[in-house]
Amino acid sequence: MDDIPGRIIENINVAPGYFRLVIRLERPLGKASPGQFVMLKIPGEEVFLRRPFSIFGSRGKTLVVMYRVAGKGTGCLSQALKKSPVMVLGPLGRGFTIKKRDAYLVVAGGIGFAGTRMLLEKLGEKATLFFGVGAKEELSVAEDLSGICVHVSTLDGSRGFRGDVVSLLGQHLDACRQKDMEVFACGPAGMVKSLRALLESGHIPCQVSVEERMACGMGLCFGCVVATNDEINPFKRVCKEGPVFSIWDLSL
Amino acid sequence: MDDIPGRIIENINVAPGYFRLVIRLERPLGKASPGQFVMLKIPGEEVFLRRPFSIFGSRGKTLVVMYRVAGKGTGCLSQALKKSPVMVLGPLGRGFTIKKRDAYLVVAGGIGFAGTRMLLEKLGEKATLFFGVGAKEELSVAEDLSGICVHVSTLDGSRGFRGDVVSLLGQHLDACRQKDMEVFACGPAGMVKSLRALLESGHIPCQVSVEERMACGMGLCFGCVVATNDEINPFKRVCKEGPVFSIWDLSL
Amino acid sequence: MGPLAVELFGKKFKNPVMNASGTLGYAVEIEPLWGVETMGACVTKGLSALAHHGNPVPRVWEERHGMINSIGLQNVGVERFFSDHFPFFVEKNTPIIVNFFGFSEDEYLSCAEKIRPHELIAALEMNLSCPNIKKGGISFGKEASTVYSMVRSVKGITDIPLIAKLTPEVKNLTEIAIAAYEAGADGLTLINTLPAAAVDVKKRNVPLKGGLSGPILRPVALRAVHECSKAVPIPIIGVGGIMDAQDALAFFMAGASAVQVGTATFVDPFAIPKIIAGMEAWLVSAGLDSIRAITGVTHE
Amino acid sequence: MGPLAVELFGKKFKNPVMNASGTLGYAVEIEPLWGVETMGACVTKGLSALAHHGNPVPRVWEERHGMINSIGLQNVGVERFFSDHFPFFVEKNTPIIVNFFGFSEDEYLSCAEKIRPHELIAALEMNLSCPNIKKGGISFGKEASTVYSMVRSVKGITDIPLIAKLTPEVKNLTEIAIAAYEAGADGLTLINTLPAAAVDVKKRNVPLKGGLSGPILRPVALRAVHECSKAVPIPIIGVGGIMDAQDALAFFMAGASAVQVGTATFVDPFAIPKIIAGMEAWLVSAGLDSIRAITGVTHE
Ligand SMILES: Cc1cc2nc3c(=O)[nH]c(=O)nc-3n(C[C@H](O)[C@H](O)[C@H](O)COP(=O)(O)OP(=O)(O)OC[C@H]3O[C@@H](n4cnc5c(N)ncnc54)[C@H](O)[C@@H]3O)c2cc1C
Ligand SMILES: Cc1cc2nc3c(=O)[nH]c(=O)nc-3n(C[C@H](O)[C@H](O)[C@H](O)COP(=O)(O)OP(=O)(O)OC[C@H]3O[C@@H](n4cnc5c(N)ncnc54)[C@H](O)[C@@H]3O)c2cc1C
Ligand SMILES: Cc1cc2nc3c(=O)[nH]c(=O)nc-3n(C[C@H](O)[C@H](O)[C@H](O)COP(=O)(O)O)c2cc1C
Ligand SMILES: Cc1cc2nc3c(=O)[nH]c(=O)nc-3n(C[C@H](O)[C@H](O)[C@H](O)COP(=O)(O)O)c2cc1C
Ligand code: FES
Ligand code: FES
Repeated sequence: MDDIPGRIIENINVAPGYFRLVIRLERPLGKASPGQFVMLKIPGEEVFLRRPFSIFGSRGKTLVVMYRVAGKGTGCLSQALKKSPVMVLGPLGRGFTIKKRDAYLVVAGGIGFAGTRMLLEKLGEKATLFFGVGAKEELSVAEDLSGICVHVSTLDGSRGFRGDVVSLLGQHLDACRQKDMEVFACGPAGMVKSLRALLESGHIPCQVSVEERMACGMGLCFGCVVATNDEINPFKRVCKEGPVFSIWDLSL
Repeated sequence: MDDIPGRIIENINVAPGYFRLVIRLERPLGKASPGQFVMLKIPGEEVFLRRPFSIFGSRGKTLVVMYRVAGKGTGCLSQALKKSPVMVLGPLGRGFTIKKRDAYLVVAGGIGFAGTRMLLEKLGEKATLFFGVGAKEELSVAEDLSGICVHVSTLDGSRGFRGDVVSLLGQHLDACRQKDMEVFACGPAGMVKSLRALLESGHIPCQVSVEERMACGMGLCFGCVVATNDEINPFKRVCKEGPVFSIWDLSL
Repeated sequence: MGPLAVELFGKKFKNPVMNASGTLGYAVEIEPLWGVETMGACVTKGLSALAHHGNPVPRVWEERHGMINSIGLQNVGVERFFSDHFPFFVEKNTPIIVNFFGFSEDEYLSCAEKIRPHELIAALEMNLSCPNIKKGGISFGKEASTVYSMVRSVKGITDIPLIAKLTPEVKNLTEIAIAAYEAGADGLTLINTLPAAAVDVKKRNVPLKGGLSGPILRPVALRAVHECSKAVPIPIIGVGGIMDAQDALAFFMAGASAVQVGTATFVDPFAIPKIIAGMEAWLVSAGLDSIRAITGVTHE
Repeated sequence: MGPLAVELFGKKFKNPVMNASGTLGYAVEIEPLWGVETMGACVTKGLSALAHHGNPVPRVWEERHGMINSIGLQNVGVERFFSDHFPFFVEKNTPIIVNFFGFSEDEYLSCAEKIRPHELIAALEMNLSCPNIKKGGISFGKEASTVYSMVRSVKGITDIPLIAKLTPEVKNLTEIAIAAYEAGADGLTLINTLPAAAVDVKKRNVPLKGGLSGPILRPVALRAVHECSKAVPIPIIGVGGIMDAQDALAFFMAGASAVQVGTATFVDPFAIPKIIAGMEAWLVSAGLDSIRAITGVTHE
């Protein structure tokens, strides 16, 4: 973990509301595992706290983040010019744990794809991606996947399955039931809930990356907790004990 | 008076610590009289309140300000890039009142020159400028004066009279005593005090531009007062009733 | 009447946005930029029975996202206000709220007495943050019992609706709000500035102590409005760090019936007209036909 | 010992800079970036006799130049702290100040009792902003008489130096500071967060109420330190919105003998080491050989 100065070298609008940010760091980011994230200081004085973003890609001194404009911070970020200075704290958190399995099903909802990008790279052909978005334009977020089987859902039906990604997964799940498989997921809270409902009966192992408001991103403030089934110490820090948890440990 | 958006088109270091700022406004600044000032919103979010600056020059949509780096706000301003957006509120305050006289003696201390620049332009050849600075490098602030008689003092003796500008004025004053003359001055509080001591005996009319911390610059907050001899209402607003006062009305 | 119209203290206001006392001079100063009639009402500078010269400089100090002031309540006195400045409001046909103060109960009373009812005087706003010189300079607004008796005394001598403006530097603001209400206050203005000090590191001194205002006050003011508006049934005017229409809307949602804007005007002299326009645009875009639809919506 | 060395509560500290309680986790979390031994002392997370789970989310909310938190004092309990986390400080040979709280007098006492003297325990820091559940949730720090009796009780059962950490939401902080001093407190920490509320305009709700921290607290904290340090002879630890060395110096000038840094670490995780280095550089450039030279210089 390190806090590294960097400069924006690319900040482009890849789909409505989605931006690809490329940062040139002064030093390479430490080795990151899939599911880890960084805390980014947004250029300017307007945004007080840093913002958490998944590591979309990292090689040498280059860091790639994919983000969706959600509010003040990401709005400001989307206005940032090339060469603007940033600070990057990371890699942070506990990412996905990869055990040897026959099959990996990766479920990504919208910008949640950013949290699975490195994982897909690592899993390679053994992974099947279930990617759900609102409309087909958003699919360009996941353009450069090769050798991975992808199933797509759109809420408006403009491409692939019409509906949400968990229903899409449901359709494919039976075909895989026999296998030794694991589900990895990243997406909004609603998706996580319905995913759990879907997987409940089969006792399928599932790791999910969750989101919570953060102040520090490194376990200092206890601001980002999620409720788990741990009786002694139910509230776990998303930034430290997470962001990836077994879906069965969460108290949703 | 108007609040006008503008962009910085030049921000150059003309002498150690002194900057010339040229702003292109969306609309022309209203007609300004010598001694008036503007409240400038410094680019970025770091500086909360606006800062007062004398109108150094104004023609059409172009405004020129000369400033010295004094603290946080002027420090930030000196870093501002070309094209940075600013807001300019003005012209503000009550400037110098010019009555017909035989001679005008203009006394400027350091950056106080900025407060007399328009006045000198208006008075033309009838004015004699007494300009005091620390060292000769600062004289470039007043480079483009033509047809005006200038006497210079430097504290370090690197050019002209060695010492402060009020002593310099003292040396010339006797020569003019007989004439119907008026002194106009702008400079630090210490200069104003010694100027008053110098002029005390001769009852020479003298208008002086004073400085005080400001929040609004337009008479709203009563933050920028100076004590006068007015018994009923001693505290006058520098931004509204001033910045120019008769030196004899001030309670120094 | 548009979607921003409100009724307060039995009077109609075309919108619920006012300047905060002491931040718009005598109001005529803003005329070159926008007309005072833009606001639902104009709040006067703090007035007292006799004129006050105020404090020596420095009177203002910049802070990150805010400022400290120590103006010292400079004003021409209530009588000269009515002879010299009130005619301006009559000419502009703009309702005013007369902010007033004193350094003793008598001073409050003698000031309030001098203010005769007039159709343009919508209310009196009693600044209770003032130091009580008989009590060693402790402000009147500190104790519920003092607030109760002060409000009651003033209510006894005037027929003009009375708003109590409270200081946040107390143990329990809700208790004070209830005391003002029980004593007969027709409304509350929340909050006045927060006592603070500036340190000049270069000069190694404390150039001034005074009241903190601006955005840094906003979360404290919102809490005050949220809690007090649940506790008392009278209208609350929210003030503290409102910079834009979103900030103003937050105060209505927290329970305010009107808002005042102070420091923002120093940063952007058009802040008030922009806030009024922004609130109106927001109501339209939200499909609401009155600001009352969101007043107190956060009280679940 | 360098120019930043200070002596407090009869102990020597290599510098007078600490983290603020609750803003550095259990301290081990910062190790990947810098060592906890960089600080004069490390202040623990707030501990209680029994473990606390804390509040539901959202627990943090961003404000302009600050934040609101409502962590709810989550902690593993004082016993597990000493079994699981204290060995880390022993290994790092770093003095700690143990911040603790309770929701009743008994809870405070039973927590303090469990803390056995140790050469690395420089002091206890009693967080008096806690709600007293027996008194309807009014915080202990509100009344001088309560503060007096609470401090006195704890002093009666421990030999470790005791620091009282006060809440600013009171009528008169100086009075409270005097009460803590008279009850035997060995020092004061000023100030805890300021109660505030956030409004989510989009969702039209109040997502959380909690404590305001960060730069927006600084002018209020400076005033507290300035006034209380004149009123009591015990050392004061200043805290509230310190972001850089200049801010820290302002607190010393106002009268603090040490400072704590909280929210700044979230914005810049290296804030604390930078502040220490910056203060040292400033002292050198000012030609001063000890930080004590500027402590309280503003008290004319
Ligand atoms: C571990 C982790 C990884 C993430 N990775 C990505 C990513 O790769 N790409 C991406 O676009 N987004 C990602 N997010 C979500 C992203 O952090 C938020 O969208 C962003 O912080 C919103 O900030 P804002 O100022 O634009 O929104 P505002 O709503 O104005 O933010 C206000 C505050 O709320 C917090 N907040 C708001 N929404 C969220 C959220 N969904 N999760 C956490 N905090 C939130 C902000 O951090 C900020 O403190 C991630 C979140 C977490 C926790
Ligand atoms: C009517 C008027 C005209 C002026 N014209 C010029 C000019 O043409 N060129 C120029 O360089 N300077 C001028 N000044 C002074 C200039 O406004 C200050 O140097 C500047 O505000 C300092 O801001 P800062 O943030 O850099 O300094 P800081 O000391 O960090 O400022 C902190 C606060 O103090 C105020 N302040 C500090 N010094 C002064 C001062 N001398 N006068 C007024 N307020 C001060 C600032 O406005 C700010 O609110 C003028 C001042 C006045 C009142
Ligand atoms: C320069 C200045 C002068 C003020 N004068 C008064 C006053 O005379 N009477 C009063 O009740 N409040 C006074 N206040 C307080 C404001 O009315 C308001 O309560 C406070 O500034 C918070 O609002 P803001 O953050 O929008 O400025 C003054 C505030 C400022 C900044
Ligand atoms: C996330 C967070 C948790 C805190 N927890 C505690 C605590 O457990 N005990 C305590 O006395 N103060 C606690 N505080 C208050 C801080 O110690 C400090 O007094 C306050 O944040 C002001 O300092 P700052 O502006 O530097 O953050 C906490 C503050 C924050 C932001
Ligand atoms: S964000 Fe601070 S502990 Fe997770
Ligand atoms: S600066 Fe506000 S009255 Fe002059």
